[in-house]
Amino acid sequence: MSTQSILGLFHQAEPAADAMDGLKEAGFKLGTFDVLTGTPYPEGAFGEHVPQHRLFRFPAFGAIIGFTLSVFLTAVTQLAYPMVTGGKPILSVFAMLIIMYEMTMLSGVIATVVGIVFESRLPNMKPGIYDTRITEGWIGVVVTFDDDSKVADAESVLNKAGAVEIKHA
Amino acid sequence: MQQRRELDQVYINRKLLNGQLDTPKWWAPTVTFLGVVVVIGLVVISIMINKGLGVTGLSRPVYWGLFITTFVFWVGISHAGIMISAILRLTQAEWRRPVTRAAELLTVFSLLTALVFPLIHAGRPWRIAYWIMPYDISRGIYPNIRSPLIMDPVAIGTYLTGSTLFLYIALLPDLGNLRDRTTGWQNAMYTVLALGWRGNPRQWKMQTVGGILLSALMLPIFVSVHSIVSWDFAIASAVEGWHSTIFAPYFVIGAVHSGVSAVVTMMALMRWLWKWDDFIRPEHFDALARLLIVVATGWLAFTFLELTFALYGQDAPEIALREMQMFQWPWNMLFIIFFLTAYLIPVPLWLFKRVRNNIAMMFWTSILVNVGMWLERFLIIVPGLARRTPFVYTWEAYRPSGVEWMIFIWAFAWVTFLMLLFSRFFPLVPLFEAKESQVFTDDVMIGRAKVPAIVREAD
Amino acid sequence: MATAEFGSHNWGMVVDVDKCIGCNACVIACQAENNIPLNTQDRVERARSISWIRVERYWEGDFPDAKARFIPIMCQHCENAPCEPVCPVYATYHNSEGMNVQVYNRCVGTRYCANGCPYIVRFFNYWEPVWPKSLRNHLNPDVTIRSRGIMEKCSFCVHRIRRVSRKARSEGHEVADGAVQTACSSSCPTSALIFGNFNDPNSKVSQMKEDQRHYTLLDQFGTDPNVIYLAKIDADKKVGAGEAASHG
Amino acid sequence: MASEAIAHESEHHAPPPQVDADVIARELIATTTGASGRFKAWAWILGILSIAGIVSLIVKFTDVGDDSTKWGYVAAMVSFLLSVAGAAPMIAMAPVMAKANWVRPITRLASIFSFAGVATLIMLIPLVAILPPLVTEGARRRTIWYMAPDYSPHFWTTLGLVLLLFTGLMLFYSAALPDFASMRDHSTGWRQRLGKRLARGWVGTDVQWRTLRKRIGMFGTFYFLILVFVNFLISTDFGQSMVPGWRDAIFPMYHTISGFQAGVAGVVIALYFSRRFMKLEKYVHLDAFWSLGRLLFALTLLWVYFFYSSFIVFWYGRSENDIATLNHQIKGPMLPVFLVGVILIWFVPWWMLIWNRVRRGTSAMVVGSFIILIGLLLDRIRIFVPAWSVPGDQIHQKWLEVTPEVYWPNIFDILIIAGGISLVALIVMLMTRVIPVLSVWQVQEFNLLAKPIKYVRGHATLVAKPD
Repeated sequence: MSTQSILGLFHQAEPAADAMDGLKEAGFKLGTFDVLTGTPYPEGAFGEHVPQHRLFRFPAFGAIIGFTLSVFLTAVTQLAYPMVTGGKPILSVFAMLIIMYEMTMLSGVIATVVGIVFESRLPNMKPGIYDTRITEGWIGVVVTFDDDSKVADAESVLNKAGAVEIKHA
Repeated sequence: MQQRRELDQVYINRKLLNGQLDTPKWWAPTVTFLGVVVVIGLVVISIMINKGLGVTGLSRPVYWGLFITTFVFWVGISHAGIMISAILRLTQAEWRRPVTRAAELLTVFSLLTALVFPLIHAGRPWRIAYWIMPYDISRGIYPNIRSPLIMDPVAIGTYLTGSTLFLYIALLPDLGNLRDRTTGWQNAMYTVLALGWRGNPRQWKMQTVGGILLSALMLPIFVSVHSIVSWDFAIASAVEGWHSTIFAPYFVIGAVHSGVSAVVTMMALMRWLWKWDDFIRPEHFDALARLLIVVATGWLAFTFLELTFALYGQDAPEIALREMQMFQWPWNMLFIIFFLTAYLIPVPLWLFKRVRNNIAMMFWTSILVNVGMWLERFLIIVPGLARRTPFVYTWEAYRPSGVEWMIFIWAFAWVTFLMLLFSRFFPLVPLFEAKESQVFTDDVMIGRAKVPAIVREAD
Repeated sequence: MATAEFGSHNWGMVVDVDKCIGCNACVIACQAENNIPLNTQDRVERARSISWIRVERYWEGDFPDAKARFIPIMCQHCENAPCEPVCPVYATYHNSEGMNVQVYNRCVGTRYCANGCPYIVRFFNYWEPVWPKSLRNHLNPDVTIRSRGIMEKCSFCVHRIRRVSRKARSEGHEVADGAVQTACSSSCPTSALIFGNFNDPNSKVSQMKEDQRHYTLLDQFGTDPNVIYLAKIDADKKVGAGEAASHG
Repeated sequence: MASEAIAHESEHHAPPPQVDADVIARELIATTTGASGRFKAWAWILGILSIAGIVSLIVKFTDVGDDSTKWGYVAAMVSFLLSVAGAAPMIAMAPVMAKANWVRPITRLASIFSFAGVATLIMLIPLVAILPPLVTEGARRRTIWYMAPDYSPHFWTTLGLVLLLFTGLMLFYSAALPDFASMRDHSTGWRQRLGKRLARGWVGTDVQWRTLRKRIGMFGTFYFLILVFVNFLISTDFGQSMVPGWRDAIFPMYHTISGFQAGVAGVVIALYFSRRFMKLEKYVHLDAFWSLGRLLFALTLLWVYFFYSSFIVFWYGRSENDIATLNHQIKGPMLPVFLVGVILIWFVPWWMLIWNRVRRGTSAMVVGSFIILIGLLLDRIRIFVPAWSVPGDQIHQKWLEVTPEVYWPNIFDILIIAGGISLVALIVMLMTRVIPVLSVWQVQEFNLLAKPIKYVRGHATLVAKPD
């Protein structure tokens, strides 16, 4: 957990990107600094490192679970109470398929949503340093430190890039 | 036809959050009025449940009537959301942006409404637990999964859950925005709901990737729901006019037709009521109308197939049914209205650019479509049952009673009520999509021509 | 088709249309036996009358040599019943004795089964059933009174079957042919309705169903009914009721 | 395959290279000349096969004559070829409809397939002669032509196919005008003369361009409508109405959709080979493969959806003719064919294409497409062969009491099938010698409209969307 972090606010994307570059050059490790925007920008617009994610595993996982459950729900319930209806087989596969399909998709979707929330590192009730103007189009570059020694040069980098304001926390 | 304006984000926030931050004058009275209507409807429903289904116009052999028709109608409307947000997201149609959320919202609320109808239609809602609970209740028996009536709740439940979650995920950035704009208890609420959204690249990437992934997952569900609803009817081999293999895609495309029209209606209302002229522009109506022309014509093709192959068999009962459906009073009147409103009036109008860009015209035509689509469901369901069958001394014995009509009206009030209530607390137009379109669209000069262009990430 | 896998009984009925005189005795007997609420004028006008068995009149041949025919119609207890698979709660299913049974306390009232039935022999209780005071004590204690919101239909007088077979089991012998009589069959003056066990090869019904006049209603739906009809025979014309009937 | 797929994936991230217009024209036109030895060899093989096919068609005609029960495989071939060659040009419509940029370079390849409509027509000729009239022995069989004259299906189907061929050629030609012009300017020999003849004095004025776009839109729309119409006729008159009691409203749509699936698969295959052997990597970006892959995936899912929609209704309905139909096409003698067909047309492609890396890898895509085509052929055989093996005297029944035994192919049928397929392949191959397989002007347009840009620090593509 970071002991301290500062947030530089910029009006435009360009200086923010400069600040990111500056921080890279100043030898800050990837992941110790990040950019906050009010709208999505094309990937790598700030030269930020593109975050890796395992989102695609979630739906697969969920689908498998859902499928297994649905097999039990459909097959086992029919076999548990074998009642002939309309001369249909007790194990009516073609009716089961529909319910299996739905349940597979359902748990796939739920797992995906869980995955999205998890991969966005949410919920996070202590988001750390932030500024409400970011959702008004300002761009924030946040730097977190393990030791306070580098605060100064981080600030200088941000200022050099033309930060409108620097907040501490 | 380039109507896009450069808008800064402060302006976007102010305009699109006006539903939450400074609620319009008309809001409170409208919601109150709708609330009253809703309460009346609920009273009527409880009277019906208390007295029994005798108060409806149902009879033998017309065991299904207005309720099931309206159920199918609302399930149809619910196909708007995923059609707009999923399909258009996957095809990267830029103009989808301002309408996605409203469309998904319509999906959720119309599904909630649709679910009510089978329950009250069964007459004794407290027994519904026996119907859909997939585990052993003291009766020592499970639901019969061979029955389409089990597949319906499963499918609709899946669709409802899925689209609700979809809606919430897409709401996250805007919740963060609202959190920043509000104070007091509202701020607390939004803070909790926003789950601590900050808008760093990882979160945005999840928004985009997850959005596409969810769309891809919701799409098959979207198709399956109305197909399964249609199989309720299609599998009844003894009912002429129901037992047709084309029903699944026929219902689905009809649902898209009515759903997208409903979205158009809603867009017009949003533009008028909240004065969102900068975001919901004629070009959007134009695009939707083009889409509707294609969908409606496809739907017409399916209608044609359905009819052709009904007569294809050349069995006396089938032909008799069709004759009743189209040429016998009162069905013939309904049929003519249905055909005029669902296709013959709107689609030729949409062929004109002037109509497509005229909000009022689009509003009224889209309403016409839904009148027609409701009649279509009615004309499929009721004549199929009311037809004269061998060895039976009653037929054509159905006239919807006042109770049924009041519950029918209640449904519309209920959906509008829920929409307005939602609009008080959450933005109907996704702000981050509006801002994203500012970022991701640009004009390129090709020669001297200024051409709208889209920034595509090298995916 | 599926009869083989069932128990020793496969109850069924043979209806000799040639004998039916359309007297409606069966209808009245059924109403009395099975506690069917009275079909008041209002119910008939609203097309909500309930009659588990009904005698339909249909015309055969064209004018001038048209003939009025009678045919009793009740639940056909199909082997491939369209009503059964659509019920979400197994309220109707095919029991081990070849009967299509209706379980009242399972029914939630979706009325889907009634839509599927080609013979329109399923009935829904739109109102709570009421009887005039004078009839209260006439109700049959063996038969449930169906409250509102429930489907009902001909049960082949299952309570009688149960009574007889219980007795037979206690006395340790098979149910004799003809020992079980439904209300309609026992009340038919011309014994046009014969009830019995199709699994017993030398029962009356088993032999009658081999009759060359036999046919089943609306066979194009492949329902494979357990009610077999024997066609009407005319001295002058050789049109079986079957052909005329099945395209009503 | 996977390794190559990954390699391509990395390549995929690079924005499309910018090439000058004149380079494009010269290089693309150069591809038409100088056929390699392998190309010639294959052309010969395919040519011989197709001739053998046509010959055996004639032999069969003289041999079995108008015994309709023996013509199931030809019917299946007509449907199959219509699916592949007829549906492929629809991809040429995509830019008009969806303003999609990726498709621009490959529209030519797609519209070349409309020439292969000839093969369908050849197959149809004997079939039309064999097809039993609506009324035989005084009884009228179930048909969409209720009161229409006796030989309506024969007439309208033939007319429809001819119209389809014509419209397809017009679609091809109206989109090819500028390229004929550039052949006239850059090519030599007979190609130049051809270009001169066909360019019709194209110089690329504003008016000419506008009319060109109008024409493409118009013919494309017509083509689509006629294609649906022909699918409808072939599937009902040559399939459904041959079987008493088979009443399947979805079947025409099913036929059309699976046709599109086959069409896309055909385009993928043609694109793969031309890209590989004509060194067109610079112009055919993996973006195109990727989008085609998504399209193919969607159509594969649609196939199973349409199939199931009709199957479940029969399975539940189980009225006499429902049962009869199922026994006839699925549960009966055709069961193995059906199962293999389903696995090949749906299960395998679905399981392959669901993976991103497969969709982005060219060779995996082409394998999937071949599998789909085989599956579709089996599916058509599963449907049409039993339909045609219904004896003529049973055609008027209300439904099939007994499932007729199926006619299995002899050497002639196999030769006909092989011949038909290779004829299509041959025609496409030869056309690549006549005109650039990628339309020059659309490749230029593609490069004009899609520009790699640097967005702040990130790389992206700026795609212009002119109305």
